[in-house]
Amino acid sequence: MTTKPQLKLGSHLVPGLAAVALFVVMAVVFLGASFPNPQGFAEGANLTASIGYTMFNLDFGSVPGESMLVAFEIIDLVLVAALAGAVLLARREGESGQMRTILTDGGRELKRTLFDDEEGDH
Amino acid sequence: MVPAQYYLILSAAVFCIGLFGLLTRRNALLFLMSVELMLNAANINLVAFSYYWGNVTGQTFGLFTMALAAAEVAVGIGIILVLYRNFDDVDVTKATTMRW
Amino acid sequence: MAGILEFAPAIVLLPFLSFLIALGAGRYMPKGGALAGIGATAGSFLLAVATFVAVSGGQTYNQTIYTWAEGLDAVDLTFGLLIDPLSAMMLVIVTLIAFLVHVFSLGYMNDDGQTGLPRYYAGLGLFTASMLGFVVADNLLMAFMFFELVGLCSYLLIGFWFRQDGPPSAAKKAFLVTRFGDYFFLIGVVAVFATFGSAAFAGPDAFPVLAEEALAGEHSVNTFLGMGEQAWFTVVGLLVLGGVVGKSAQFPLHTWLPDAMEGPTPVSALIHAATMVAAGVYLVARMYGFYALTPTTLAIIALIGGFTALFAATMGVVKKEIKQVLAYSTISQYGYMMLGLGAGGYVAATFHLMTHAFFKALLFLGAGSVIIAMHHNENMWDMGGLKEKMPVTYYAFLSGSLALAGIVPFAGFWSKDEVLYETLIHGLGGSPILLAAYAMGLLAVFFTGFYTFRMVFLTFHGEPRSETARNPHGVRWNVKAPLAVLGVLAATAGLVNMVPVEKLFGIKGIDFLHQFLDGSFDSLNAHHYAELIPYSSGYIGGEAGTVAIGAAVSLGLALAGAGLAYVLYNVPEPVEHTEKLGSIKTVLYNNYYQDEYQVWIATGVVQPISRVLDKFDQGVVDGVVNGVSSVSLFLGSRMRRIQSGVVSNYAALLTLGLTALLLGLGLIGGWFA
Amino acid sequence: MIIEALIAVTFLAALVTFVLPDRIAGKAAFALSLVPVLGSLVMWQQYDASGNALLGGNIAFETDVVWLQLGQYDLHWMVGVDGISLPLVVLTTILTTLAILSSWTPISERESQFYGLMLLMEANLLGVFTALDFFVWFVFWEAVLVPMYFLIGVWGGPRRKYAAIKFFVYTNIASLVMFIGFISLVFGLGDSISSLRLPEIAQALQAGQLSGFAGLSASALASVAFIAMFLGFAVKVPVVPFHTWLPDAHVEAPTPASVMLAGVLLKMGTYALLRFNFTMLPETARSFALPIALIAVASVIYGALLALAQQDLKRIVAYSSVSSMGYVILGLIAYTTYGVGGATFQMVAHGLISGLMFMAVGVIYNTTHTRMVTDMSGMADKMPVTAGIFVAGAFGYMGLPLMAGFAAEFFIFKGSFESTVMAAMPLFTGAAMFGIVIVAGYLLFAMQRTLFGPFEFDGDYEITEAPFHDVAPLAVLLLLTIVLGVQPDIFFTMIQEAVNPILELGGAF
Repeated sequence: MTTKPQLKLGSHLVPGLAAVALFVVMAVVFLGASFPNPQGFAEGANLTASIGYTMFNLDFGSVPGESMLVAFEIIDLVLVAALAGAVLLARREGESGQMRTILTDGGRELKRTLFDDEEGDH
Repeated sequence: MVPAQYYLILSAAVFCIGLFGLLTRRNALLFLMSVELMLNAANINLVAFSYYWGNVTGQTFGLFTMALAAAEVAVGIGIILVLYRNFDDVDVTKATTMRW
Repeated sequence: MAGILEFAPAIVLLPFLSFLIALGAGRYMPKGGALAGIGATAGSFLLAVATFVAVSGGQTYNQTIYTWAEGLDAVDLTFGLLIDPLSAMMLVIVTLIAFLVHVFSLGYMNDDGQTGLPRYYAGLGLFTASMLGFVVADNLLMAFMFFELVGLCSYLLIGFWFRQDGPPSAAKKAFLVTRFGDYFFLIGVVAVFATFGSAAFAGPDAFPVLAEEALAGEHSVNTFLGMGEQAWFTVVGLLVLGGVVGKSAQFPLHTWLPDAMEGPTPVSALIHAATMVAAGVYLVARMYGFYALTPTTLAIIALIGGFTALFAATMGVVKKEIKQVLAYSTISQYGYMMLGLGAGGYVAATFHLMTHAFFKALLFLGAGSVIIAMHHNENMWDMGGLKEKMPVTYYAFLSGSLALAGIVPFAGFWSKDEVLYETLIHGLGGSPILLAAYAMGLLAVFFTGFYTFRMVFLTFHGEPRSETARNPHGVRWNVKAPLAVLGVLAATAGLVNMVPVEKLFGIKGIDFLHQFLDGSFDSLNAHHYAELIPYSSGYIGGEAGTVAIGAAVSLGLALAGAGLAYVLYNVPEPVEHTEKLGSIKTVLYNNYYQDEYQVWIATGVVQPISRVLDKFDQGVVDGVVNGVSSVSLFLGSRMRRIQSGVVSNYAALLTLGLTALLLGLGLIGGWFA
Repeated sequence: MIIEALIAVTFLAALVTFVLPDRIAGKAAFALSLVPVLGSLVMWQQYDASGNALLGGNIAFETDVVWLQLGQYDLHWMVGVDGISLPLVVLTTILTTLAILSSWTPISERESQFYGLMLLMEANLLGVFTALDFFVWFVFWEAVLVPMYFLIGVWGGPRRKYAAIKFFVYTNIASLVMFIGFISLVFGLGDSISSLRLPEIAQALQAGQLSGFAGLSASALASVAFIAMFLGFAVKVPVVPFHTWLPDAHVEAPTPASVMLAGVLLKMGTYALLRFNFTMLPETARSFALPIALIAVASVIYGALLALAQQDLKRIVAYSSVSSMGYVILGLIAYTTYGVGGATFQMVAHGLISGLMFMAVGVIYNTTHTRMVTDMSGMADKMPVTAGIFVAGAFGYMGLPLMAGFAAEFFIFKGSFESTVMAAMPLFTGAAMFGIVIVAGYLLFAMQRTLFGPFEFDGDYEITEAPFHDVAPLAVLLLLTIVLGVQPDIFFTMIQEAVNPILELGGAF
């Protein structure tokens, strides 16, 4: 019979208390702090356009904002680097990355890589 | 006009929930999820104060953090894959070789 | 002859030259370097005689020849020569005996086929040079330095046969015991420098003269430890006496001399009979002006002397080996000299020093020739009947024994009698200590007579008791010649200073030694000392009466001792008579257990202390150092546990850290108020 | 200029030796080390200084160049030599050359690095003895430890790691304590000094410029600084409670390293004591006369008694170094010409004699491969020349007259006996002098057990007489000891010129 998901309580949750403690402290601080009213945006200001313009250091937008062109380029590099990193990490040793052709060798290659690898992998 | 504190409390709450997940979970994948949560909490703050200062920088920055989160998850999963390959398990408490 | 004193340094340097030659080229020279030694000592002897003649002509010589350390605005430490009757006489004695011993060594060492001769003759050369350096020293520091060098040479020569176990440990013991004495002597030297600013024996700033003036109140000298001048001079005198007692083997520090017989016999003859052991007595004579000022020190010297004389004589009675008997006799005879010095008899003591040097060297060389004959077996109970086979040795040995026992015409009688005479008259002059010392000295005369003739009868008379005694190994001229020379000297040396004859028969002017010793610097001559000494002399039946009684009593006792020995031991088959002594025998055999308690102090007390200290040092002091390091290691190992390797722990620590930081900032920043 | 040249040449020699192939490293290092010896002899021949370098005397070969600014102080490269440091410089160069010569036999692996480190250490030592600016001096002071650590740690005996670490950490902590002491003194002087040059600081202190610092009054600060510096240098000297690193370091160090350690490194401590504690703070030194004298006597007697209980020849000589250094402290606190002058002379004399003894023990170790007194006896039978020099060296150590040991000890005893620092000085001197009896005791005891008696040796090595190049350094050292013993004025006159100004400070006369 299927069992419904239960909440797994127990001592492993103790470190979590640290998070709760952090929350309590932050909450107390924030509640204690007094903020003046937010300036808010002009009525009907076109936010998305302004964001777009700040991306390319153009200041046509109705809402002011700092120019983010450099950040934009850097984030591009970061994404490319992350992609390359992920592929690198995920690749197994020994594969030179050439295309895996349809297995016409009766599965010997796959067996070797799967099972022989098992011993090699540990 | 919602005062800024509530946003702060919301983001703190989201942040601590992510942190709670990080501290109690043993599965590396769930670590990634918790980190995502914490990043989004930061985003909430960004957007809130963007509105607070009437300046669009906060929001653009929010976008950047999302891009960054994506990059981070990509690399995270790669690491977890290697973790799995080396320890046959993604249980974080098993991989204790990186110490004195 | 006037300029001869300029050559005085040569006397010291010639033997040093022979030391270098023997050490360097000894192997290549015939007789292993002996010729260099003989030549050097002969040259020194001739120079010494020339100096003696010049000095008896009234010349004296006190020159600084070398600045050892020149203090910029402090006192200079220098070496210098002081040639006056006392040192001239000692020069002649030392060089003569050194020369004879060198010749004797040809017979004893070379003919016996000994190996390592260059080292032997180098040792002898260095010893003679150091001894002569000590004799001519003009200040206390130079005296101390050569005093120690002489100690080194005795160490090297006692331990000559280092391949066996005996000699090295005997050498070590000799050096250590004398070193213990020298420790006090060194403090004395430093104290003299500190008190008087100079340590010269003679000349304008001689410290005895300064001491004399200080006591007379003419100027003040800085004393130490809050003592008055008289008390401080006594302390300094006693300190220097420590070195004297060590080197001249007087009562507490005498145990090394009998063991020093492990060395070759010529060495014993030269070093442990005539010269080195005399260094202590000579030193007291050299600075007698200082000692004469302090009556307590003189009394102590007399007591030590008297007691040692008796104490050593009793031990000499039961010994089996011929050299042991002579060793204890040496200790006893030096006791007499100390007695003479202590009793104010400066000339008497010097006279006995001279005569003793001759006849004791003779006896040792005689014993050496007997040992050659007996193939190095020294036990008297295996000898006997050597008279017919070794006439020259016998008659020389007899002359020496007669001198030692103090029988009339021989040298020993005159000098020993004068020592006892001086002690008697000064004792009667109102100092009971000297009388006690006199009594001990007198009693010792009896024992001396007894053991001397016991030795002679056992060795030469009666039937030969062992195979080797029946046909002893012959000895050549190089053994007989020195014996003959010394034999004559032992017989005639007494004529130099026949005081009893002069006093009894009124023949004035025959006490040559008194006149000779008066010809020195005004602060160093005999009658100046006579004025200084704190004793007055009392007589029984006038001066002539006391002389007669004293001479008669001492001669009688000596003859009685000799007679007893004659009765007991001059029989064909002498047998040990020691059982009669009963329990005293074991005490005497073990030399009153002096050796045992001194060895016990060294091994039983000092070594365990050092072992305990070592354990303490390793355990506690090192323990503290290692403890400190182990604390840091312990803390390190505890801190390491935080790095458990589990990522969540690190995350938890991170969060707690952040919360704590926030709390802290909040409290300080007043966020919560 | 010659001092910079000397140090530079030695550094270069060290670097060159590092890169040389092992085969020729030994011979080349020996040849190269002759250059500093020549340099120091030239310095000695052209030496024209008078008075104490720190107290305004004119300094020989002085160079004083502003190097860099550090806050209110500008650091000078100031080097120079006076009567106290020149003998030590000459001693350093001669001992290093002989140590290198004596290491041809024992050192058989990684020779080039070994000789490189030895020359590097020599360069640093020369720096220590010639530097007159605290910054430069402290750099050299610390730099000396590094080569010695490697010499002990790499070529040492079985427990070398423990000994090396102990030596390094112990001495380093001491340097830290000393540094604190000195810097508090510098701060105490406030802005009356503009640089860390020792002469400037010494003269400022004499002029009473010392004001309080960190809540301490001037005299309290002086006392605290004195104690801190004394403790710092006491570890190096070593003085009794802080001496436990010395026997371990000596036993585990290879022979040439322990020759340098005993011959020169110990003198750094006493040299620094004289330069810093006893020249800059004479009144404070006088106020501590009693404890220092007590420490000195304790060092002498305690060190000597410990040596009596040792079985290992090297430990015996190591502990007797502790005892001899106790004499130096006694001499320094005496504040008389012969006392302080004798102490400085003892530094040189002890350097020669302890170097000789260690080399002799090393030569015996080379053939027998054991230093335990119980393992061998009758060595004199098989190694007469080495045994002869060993005996001569031992007697030099015991203070046999006409050898340098006696000259130094007699000056110290004479100086401290008549010292006016304390009424009880004669008692302390008398107690310390008992050391000469114990020294004689354990050295003769050791010699009797190893050299004399019938020849027995249970090791399986064939005992032969040491080769010429092992015996030559021994003979040279013995000759030097005798020459210095017969004519101590070779160094003693110049030492007195440098020492007398110190005595006038404390109102000694």
